[in-house]
Amino acid sequence: MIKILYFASLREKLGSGGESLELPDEVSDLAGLLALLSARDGEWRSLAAVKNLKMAVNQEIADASARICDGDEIAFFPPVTGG
Amino acid sequence: MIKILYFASLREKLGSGGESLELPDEVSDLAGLLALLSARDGEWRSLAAVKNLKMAVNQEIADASARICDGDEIAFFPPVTGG
Amino acid sequence: MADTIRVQTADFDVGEELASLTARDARAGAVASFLGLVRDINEGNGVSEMSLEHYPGMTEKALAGIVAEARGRWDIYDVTVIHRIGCLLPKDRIVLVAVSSAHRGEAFAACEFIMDYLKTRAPFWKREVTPDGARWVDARESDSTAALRWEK
Amino acid sequence: MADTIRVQTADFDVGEELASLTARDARAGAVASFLGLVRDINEGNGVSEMSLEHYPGMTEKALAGIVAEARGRWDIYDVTVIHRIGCLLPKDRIVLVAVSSAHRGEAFAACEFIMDYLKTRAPFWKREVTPDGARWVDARESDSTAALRWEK
Repeated sequence: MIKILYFASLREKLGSGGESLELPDEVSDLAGLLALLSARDGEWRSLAAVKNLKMAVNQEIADASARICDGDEIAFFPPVTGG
Repeated sequence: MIKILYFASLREKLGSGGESLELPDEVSDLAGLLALLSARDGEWRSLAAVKNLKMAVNQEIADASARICDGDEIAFFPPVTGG
Repeated sequence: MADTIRVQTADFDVGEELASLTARDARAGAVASFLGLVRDINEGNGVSEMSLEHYPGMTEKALAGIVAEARGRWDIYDVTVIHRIGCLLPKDRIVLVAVSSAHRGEAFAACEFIMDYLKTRAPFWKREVTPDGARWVDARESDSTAALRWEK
Repeated sequence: MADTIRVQTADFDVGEELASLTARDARAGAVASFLGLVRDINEGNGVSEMSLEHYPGMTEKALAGIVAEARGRWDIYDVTVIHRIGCLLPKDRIVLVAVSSAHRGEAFAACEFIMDYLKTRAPFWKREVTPDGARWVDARESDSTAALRWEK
């Protein structure tokens, strides 16, 4: 199982703040996970096309090539706007 | 009459915080005033030789060529060290 | 060297925070600080309300990482970073970054660096309410540019 | 746009001063500030006491001129400059410079500029008491260098 979190405008758009997911064997990196989620119906289709989509693995910013494995906490979110 | 002020280390060295002085006709700029004061005895002799001596005319920083006239407030002081 | 890094809904007292920052170290001659407030206008629209979302856990890690990087670059003593989350109104305080050092050049540089990195790397998101409705605030190009100059 | 420029023997309350700076203008999203403190050590010697002399009249004029120059260079809202004179002890507050603006880049630049010019152009002189006796503090080469970079 991996934990996936969605934040801010992405959370609203997807209508989900997060989920637990059994990681399929063929998914080994963020690019693979993104393809998996984008294959869902509705708003999920546009996930991979979100402009400047940011990703984190275990609370560290990561890019599409980042490896993921069982137990990881993955997050998807738009560019940050704090401060 | 002009008013002359001395500050900080210079005030201590000269033993004077200031004075009123009748401006001789032949003194028309700061260089002239400095020469006049440096012609006095004792510590005054070293006034013109003070490293990085700063001067102000009517509360504005000025250089040796600055004109001075009756009624002016002149100040001599070392480099500033506030903040 | 004891950093204060807090993410909280409550307001903070700037005077108290700066006093506690400087009380610990009598070598500190310089404190540079930045205070960010909710503006009543953004992108031409009036703002009546703002809410701040964050990524609990990652936020604190990201802030600690930014402060650690500042310590690696400048000779600084203590650092305070406080960022509010939740609902805020115009003029409310959002963020305080304060850095103490022996001299002002390092305090200023480290404070500005921490703000620039916080703006582009710490997972906070602003949503504001305007007469046209609520909207998520867009990331600013100028913030990315500001952060990039530290890469030189 | 109402600048606060004060030269005083009394201490000041940083939180109060920043609150009064920002209370006036809800456009202000950014406040950069600098707080200078008496260090307990300088040039390798312990400092037990410090006194600050100034040139009454010229000081206020010089500070107002520096703030006016900052206004000409950056788009800033309000400015506070408070500088203490008289007898001070280690850890005592000496100076506060705070600048509000819509955005942080201008607030930081203007605040640092005002400090750099204050250090080299405002007629204040520090005298400190060390175990070796009292001495007038020497002007620092690094302060002149810091001020020079704004001439570019």
